[in-house]
Amino acid sequence: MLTAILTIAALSVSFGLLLGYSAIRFKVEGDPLVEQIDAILPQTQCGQCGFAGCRPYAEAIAAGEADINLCPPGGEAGMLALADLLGKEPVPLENESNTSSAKSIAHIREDECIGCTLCIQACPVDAIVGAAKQMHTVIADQCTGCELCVPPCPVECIDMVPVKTTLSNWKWPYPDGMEQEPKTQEQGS
Amino acid sequence: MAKLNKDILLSAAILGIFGVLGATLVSLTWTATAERIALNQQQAFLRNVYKLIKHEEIDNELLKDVLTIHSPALSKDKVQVYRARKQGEPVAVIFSPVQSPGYAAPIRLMIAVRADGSLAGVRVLSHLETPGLGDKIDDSRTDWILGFEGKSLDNPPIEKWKVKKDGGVFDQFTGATITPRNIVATVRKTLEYFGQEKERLFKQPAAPPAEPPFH
Amino acid sequence: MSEYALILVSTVLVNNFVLVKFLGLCPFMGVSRKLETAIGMGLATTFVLTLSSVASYLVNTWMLEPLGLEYMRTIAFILVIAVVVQFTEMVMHKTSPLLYQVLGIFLPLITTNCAVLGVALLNIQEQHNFVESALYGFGAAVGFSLVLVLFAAVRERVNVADVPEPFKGNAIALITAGLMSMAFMGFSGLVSG
Amino acid sequence: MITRNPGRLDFHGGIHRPDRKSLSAGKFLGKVPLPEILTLPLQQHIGSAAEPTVTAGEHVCKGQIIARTTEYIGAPIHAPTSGTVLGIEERPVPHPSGLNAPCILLQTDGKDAWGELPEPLPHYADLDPSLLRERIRWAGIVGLGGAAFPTSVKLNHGPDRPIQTLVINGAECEPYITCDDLLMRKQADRIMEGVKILLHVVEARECLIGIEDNKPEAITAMQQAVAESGLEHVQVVQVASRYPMGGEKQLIKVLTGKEVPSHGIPAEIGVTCINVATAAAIADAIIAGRPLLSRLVTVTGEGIANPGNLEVAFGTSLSQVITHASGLTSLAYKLILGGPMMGFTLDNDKVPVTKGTNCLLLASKEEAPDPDKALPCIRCGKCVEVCPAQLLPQQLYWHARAKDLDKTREYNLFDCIECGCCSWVCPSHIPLVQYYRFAKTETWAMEKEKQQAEEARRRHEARTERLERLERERKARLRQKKEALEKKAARGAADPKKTAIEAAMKRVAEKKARQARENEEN
Amino acid sequence: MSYREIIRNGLWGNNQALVALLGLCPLLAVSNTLINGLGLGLATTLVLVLSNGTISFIRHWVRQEVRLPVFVLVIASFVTAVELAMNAWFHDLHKILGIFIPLIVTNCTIVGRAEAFASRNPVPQSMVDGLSMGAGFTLVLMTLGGLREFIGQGTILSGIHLMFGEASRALTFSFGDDFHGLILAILPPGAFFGLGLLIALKQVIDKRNARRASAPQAEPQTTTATAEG
Amino acid sequence: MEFPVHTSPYGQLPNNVTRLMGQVLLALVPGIIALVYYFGWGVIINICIAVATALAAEAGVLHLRKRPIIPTLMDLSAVVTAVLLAIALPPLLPWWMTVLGVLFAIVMVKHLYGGLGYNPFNPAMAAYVLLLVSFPLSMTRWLPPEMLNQYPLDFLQSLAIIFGGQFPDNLTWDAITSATPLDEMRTQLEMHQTISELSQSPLWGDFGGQGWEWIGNWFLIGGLFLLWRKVISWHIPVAMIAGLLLSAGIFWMIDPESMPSPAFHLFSGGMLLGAFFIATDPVTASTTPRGRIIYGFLIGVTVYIIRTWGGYPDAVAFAVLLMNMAAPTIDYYTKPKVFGAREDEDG
Ligand SMILES: Cc1cc2nc3c(=O)[nH]c(=O)nc-3n(C[C@H](O)[C@H](O)[C@H](O)COP(=O)(O)O)c2cc1C
Ligand SMILES: Cc1cc2nc3c(=O)[nH]c(=O)nc-3n(C[C@H](O)[C@H](O)[C@H](O)COP(=O)(O)O)c2cc1C
Ligand SMILES: Cc1cc2nc3c(=O)[nH]c(=O)nc-3n(C[C@H](O)[C@H](O)[C@H](O)COP(=O)(O)O)c2cc1C
Ligand SMILES: Cc1cc2nc3c(=O)[nH]c(=O)nc-3n(C[C@H](O)[C@H](O)[C@H](O)CO)c2cc1C
Ligand code: SF4
Ligand code: SF4
Ligand code: SF4
Ligand code: SF4
Ligand code: FES
Repeated sequence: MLTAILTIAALSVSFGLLLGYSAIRFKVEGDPLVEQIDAILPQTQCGQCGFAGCRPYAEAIAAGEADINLCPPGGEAGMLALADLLGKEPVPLENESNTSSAKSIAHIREDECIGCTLCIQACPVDAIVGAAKQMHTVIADQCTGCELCVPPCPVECIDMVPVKTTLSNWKWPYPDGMEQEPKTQEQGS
Repeated sequence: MAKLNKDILLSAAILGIFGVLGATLVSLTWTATAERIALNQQQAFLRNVYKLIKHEEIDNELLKDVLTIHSPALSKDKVQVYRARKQGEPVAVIFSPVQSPGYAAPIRLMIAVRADGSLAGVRVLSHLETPGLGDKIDDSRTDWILGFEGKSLDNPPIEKWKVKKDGGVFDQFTGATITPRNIVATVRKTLEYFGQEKERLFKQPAAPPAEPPFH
Repeated sequence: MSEYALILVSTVLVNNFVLVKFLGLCPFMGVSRKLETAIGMGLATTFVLTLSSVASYLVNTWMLEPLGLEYMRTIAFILVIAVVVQFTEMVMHKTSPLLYQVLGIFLPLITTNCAVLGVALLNIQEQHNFVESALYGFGAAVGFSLVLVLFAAVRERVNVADVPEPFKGNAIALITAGLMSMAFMGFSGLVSG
Repeated sequence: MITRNPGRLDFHGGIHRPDRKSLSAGKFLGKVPLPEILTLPLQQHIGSAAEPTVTAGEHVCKGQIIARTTEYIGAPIHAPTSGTVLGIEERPVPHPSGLNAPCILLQTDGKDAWGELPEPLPHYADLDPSLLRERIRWAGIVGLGGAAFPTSVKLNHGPDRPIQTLVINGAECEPYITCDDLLMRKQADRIMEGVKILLHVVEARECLIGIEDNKPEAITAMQQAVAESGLEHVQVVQVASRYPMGGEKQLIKVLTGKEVPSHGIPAEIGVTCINVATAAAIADAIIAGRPLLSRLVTVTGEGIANPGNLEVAFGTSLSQVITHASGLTSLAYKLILGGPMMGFTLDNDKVPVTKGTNCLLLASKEEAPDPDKALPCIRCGKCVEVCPAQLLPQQLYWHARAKDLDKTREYNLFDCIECGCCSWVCPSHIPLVQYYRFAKTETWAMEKEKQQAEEARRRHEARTERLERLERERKARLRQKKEALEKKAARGAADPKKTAIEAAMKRVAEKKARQARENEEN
Repeated sequence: MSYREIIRNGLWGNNQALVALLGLCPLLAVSNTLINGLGLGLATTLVLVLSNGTISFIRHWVRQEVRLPVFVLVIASFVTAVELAMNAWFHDLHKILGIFIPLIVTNCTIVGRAEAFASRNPVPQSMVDGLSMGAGFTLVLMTLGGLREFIGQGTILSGIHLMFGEASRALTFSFGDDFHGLILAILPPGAFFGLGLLIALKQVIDKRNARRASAPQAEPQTTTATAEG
Repeated sequence: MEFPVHTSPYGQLPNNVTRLMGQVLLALVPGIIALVYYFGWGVIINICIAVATALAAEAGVLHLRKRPIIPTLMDLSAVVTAVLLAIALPPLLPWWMTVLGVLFAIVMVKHLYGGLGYNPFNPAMAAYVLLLVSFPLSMTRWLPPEMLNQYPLDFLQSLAIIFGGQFPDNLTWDAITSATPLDEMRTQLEMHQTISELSQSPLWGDFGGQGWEWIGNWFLIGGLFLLWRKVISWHIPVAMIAGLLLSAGIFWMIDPESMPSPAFHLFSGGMLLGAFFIATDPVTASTTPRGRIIYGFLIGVTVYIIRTWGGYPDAVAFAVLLMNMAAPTIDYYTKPKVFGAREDEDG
């Protein structure tokens, strides 16, 4: 009986040594995963995911603290890309109602703008130009459509206008009325 | 560096401690159970044997009176030969396990032959034959295997030791001739072996293996 | 020589660990959603399985048997396996972070992947020598990887098929596995001779 | 010299589709009279839209530039006749989307008075190719074979990619279309003139003119023109009639045996491919100094009373073209712009003819039945057999259907030339090409979104950094001030802003919740 | 996490066999009869409770790098002890389950629960978790076993006497000897098909429950969304 | 004027699924006639049972899934599945086994994956294996071919056996059934008979078994018809036959006394039916040209391996299922080189 205990003890001690050593030898710093996740997020910085912007959300996902379905601007495509990267089951989006497919951008009715600069402070990507007491303009190309500038405006002169379809941004529609469109897999629960 | 070493030693210590605890638990249980387990296994084996040869017919310590033979004519692997005696007189030998080729995988048999060369009986220890076809050799499914009881090399005559389809006396199963054919052949070979080696089988001094392979 | 070939054929096809022996099913179901991941998992398992098959053979022959400690087999083997896996995990984490991320939760599961302990115990049961043990472990792992990769490719296709709602996901995957296992029954009886 | 298509050079796949060229072959119905108003879309070709150089009310002369672009890939637009600019408005344009786009509306004055034209360059052989390219660019010439890619750009292959072979595309493989055929029959000399200019511009050693063997008259005419020109290194090659023989890559493969690299252009293998009509237009621009103002258009199908080919000034509406071809028959069911393999349907005939318009197919219900309901792909592999790009159309479809854009790219989606062969043979009648078009535009959009996201990230990071810096500076200042001033003053300034933003965030959240509830209720 | 929730999770919500797809090997290998399933399920549950408890107890002392080896050591010790004990005192039961008992060591459920629950929660919760996960697992094993046994060989509760003694033999139901079952059911493919069908069944039930529950639950859901925003 | 819009190409498309499946059925006719000639009415009865069940099952599933029923039934794929399964079954199989097999094929193997086009496994062969594994006895009870049959059964007698298990006076299963040539071959070889001894048996014809070899020929004709109509491409049948002949040829040359000749293998069992009708099932086969060659070849080799050393006398069904399983992987690794592929890229 003693031999048994001693043998197993010897075995486990030597394995312990090995593992202890390799824990130090193969220590891993940093996490390249956050970068990859961040690259998938739409960078709208709208905070709808409940985090202070896209990067914090990416960090939370990497740490396994947040689910992958919280970003409405990223939509289903974004969620699927995350599921793909992380090898997880796709999950239906949390706030489906916000994922209107048509993208909008902010437009300031310039004659009504009083130049209070509140919208400039709200815009996470500096897409609004103008100085205090002067009318402000949204740079259409840089606006991500996050709507954060709309509520602060004291005179409510900011509208979200849908982006117009032109010959250059028109997309061929998904063929419809054909056979069944595949739906993304739902989780087993 | 000192810190590193400490970490390593700590890991080793933790694993070591649990190793000791686990090993202690198992060793204690082993000590407490080893004997009973051995006994259980022996009894299980003996129960099988007593189905073929009545308990009262034997008075020697069967499990000790055993030989290990290795005869390619009989079986690919080693076979244990248990010798049953009453008051020193040979009663029967039990070959176990004898391998017979099956349809899917080898079939392992226990074959008991009385001293007079007649069969005390045959049992299938394990097999992987097709359910519904070849598995009728199992005594829990049909009584086919009981048909060997009392048969010997003269009864039926040796050229009739075949399945009916091949001109013998033993039944086959519809659609599955291979399995019974092979078993009949194996039992016949065992009888032949016994016939040739009978003297030696009973005389040779016992040599029980260190760890009897019960089945 | 042909004996060794037989061991390989037997473990890879006839007695395929996953589909016939029911060993290693959890990673088989879990890591087969994407072909690339499946290949990674196959490689990892092949490595671990071969290594632990050999290691447990050594522990058994040089340590447990001389000391008469056969009843400690399970403990000793599982310890060896756990350490091999943990070691692989750490090395992989360092050298291939993405693979690690993907296989992350399954690496610990390789430890408890029945296939690994199964190989170790079956080696004893079948009384394999050193080379046979190594081959047996390797063959089992190749068989595992083979069906894993094939299964992953089939699953990728099934994933976008028009599967009825209740069967989406794991249910249809299991049925697919069932059909694969049915196909593998064709190999039965191949080796017993 | 007529050379038969040497058997060993062939392209993979393709289909034999019974052609209906006889409806319009060799029939020239003359010029469509100038209508009262011409509608000239600002975007008529691949590349960026042109900027108008005229304003409403301005009078313009025939051949005057009315819109131009500074972008490299682009071409100017000329007034096809003299008249007055009515304005620049959104009008329906010939595009599969059916969208409206900005067009210059030109009220014709019936005088058809030429404006000032650059001097003709009949001695082009002594001129530098770059000068000629400039003239071709000025003339607004784009590929008339279908893609409408600015020809001057194509001819500017760059010094590191010398051109050995000029391929002239007279294959015209689409069933029904016969405008190139007619041009070759009637104006082989003009085409040859263009070929000579092109040979000079690209400095090629040889020229191969590929014509499908279902156009014997065109072959004879071209062969005669070649013989008359006395050019030794120009050859007319008769190629088999198999769709899409006229595809640039396929024709080059058949004529030269070389494959245009995947994702590449012909110049990379020392070849340039120009359509016969483009060559003729080049001749006009150089020899006569005239810009591209009109083109030959095939009007055909069972739905038109008098099928044939017409010369049409750009901007003329399709309805006028139809009228000139004696109007519709009772069989007319679908209006297809382009051929039946690659064209697209329009829901009305109010759109103008543009540089890329080669055919107007008024198909009867039998010629263009409504599509059946598609069945699932049965993986029969017929599409693989016919795909001239040697793709796996069924896999592309499988992934496009699942909207897995990465996978479609892995299966070389962007090598698909949208020829439609796969859809044609598919027993399940799956609109395969539409799936590929969908996946392509979707990929482009995603690419653009990615760029925008990248830009947004950059800007957000810059902003965060700036705010942090400001905050640090403010704190530093605060600390300094604190020593001198009372605390109250400093705090007051900071808080309202913060509350404003917080309030904003809260309002957004509330709005969302409200929306969500509303959606729920609906 | 409340006990109620733990129990619900174990039996249904996060059922190891149907949802987490863990412990599949014994599940599929042993579910050829109901009794086999019951026997193995009970043994697994016992080990699961013991190991969850122990691991939860020691969770603060175990370092990351030796975590896994320690866990499996603990589990293997319990399994071996249980196996030896059963072999000694419940020999008949051990005989039918024989080879499956060492397999418990590598049942993914056990390490899975150790990692996912016991190493993060206090002892009582962990033991309850072990119990309910084990029970959930056992239920699936029995259902699958019963189903396969019935379809494959036309019996129910065959072999019950090995577990509950000769007296219970009467409980075995059989179609009779010449019943030809769908043998496939007791072969490996049958195990896969059976589990696949059970999972689909669970999804149907879940969906129905969700539909029934969705009406009254709509309100609270939107309020949580607001709170998060 | 308003015109309807949709995308190119425009015109009457030359192919459709119904026609494709119809041609497969047509191509099966010669083989079926031969089967009926040699094995009697049971074949026809099986086909009827199977087709009826298949249509009913498909309609049932579609109804449950709330999908249009008639258009899907019209594609005839279920009929092809049913017929192929039926002609692979022994002629006097009890009716409920046929029904069970067809239900399995249509419901489990086809519609659980979404129906036509989505199933990774060949429904008919999966069902065949299900039945073979579950009812080995019934599934190995073949009738002797016509010329050897002492008790030819008429239509009603066949019907009575299939539906009621009732035999005409004083006949039993053992009297009217016999092993198939492949089965016989296996059994005899196992008893160390030589091929030349074996070929004395009345079961033997010129290359394969009596009758069987002719049925193979008729299926071959149907297969050539399919090739001619371009319903199937040559790759799979040719590669599959090549795989079988090559492996059989090698071993036959080594040991002609215990290894049957390649011709025997080719004309026995389901080989020719399999090569032209089963391995070519477009849905479950490999789709790339190179992939099809590999796929077919491996089926051929697998058939030989299982027939020679495995546990089953005929192996077409298993080999097809095994390769169905491998087809997606084969496809993945055999993407063709695209037009103009550059040297440094792989297709
Ligand atoms: C799936 C399958 C399983 C079989 N299993 C067995 C078996 O377990 N034992 C056996 O003797 N024959 C088995 N056979 C039958 C043999 O192939 C062979 O037909 C038979 O043994 C010859 O017997 P017969 O002469 O009575 O037809 C099986 C056949 C098949 C198709
Ligand atoms: C985006 C784009 C860029 C191109 N760039 C060049 C170029 O730089 N040089 C050139 O000779 N042709 C260029 N081409 C022209 C193509 O090679 C080709 O001739 C043209 O697209 C028409 O071909 P198709 O009608 O066969 O599609 C370009 C085409 C496209 C669509
Ligand atoms: C499928 C397909 C078919 C084509 N058929 C023709 C054709 O028949 N004749 C032709 O001139 N161009 C055809 N084209 C366009 C040519 O690829 C190529 O763009 C053109 O010949 C280049 O000349 P261009 O720039 O002068 O138009 C086809 C393109 C595709 C993709
Ligand atoms: C050439 C050809 C061969 C076919 N072979 C089979 C077959 O072997 N088994 C089968 O179930 N269906 C077969 N089908 C029918 C159909 O493809 C099959 O039912 C699908 O697998 C169902 O999705 C075949 C169809 C064609 C066109
Ligand atoms: S919801 Fe999406 S876009 Fe908005 S901040 Fe979060 S990750 Fe960025
Ligand atoms: S302008 Fe308004 S909507 Fe656009 S990015 Fe800035 S805050 Fe968002
Ligand atoms: S449309 Fe694209 S995929 Fe289809 S045949 Fe043409 S090139 Fe190939
Ligand atoms: S032709 Fe149609 S059905 Fe056939 S493989 Fe291609 S896409 Fe699928
Ligand atoms: S791998 Fe999970 S129980 Fe076997």
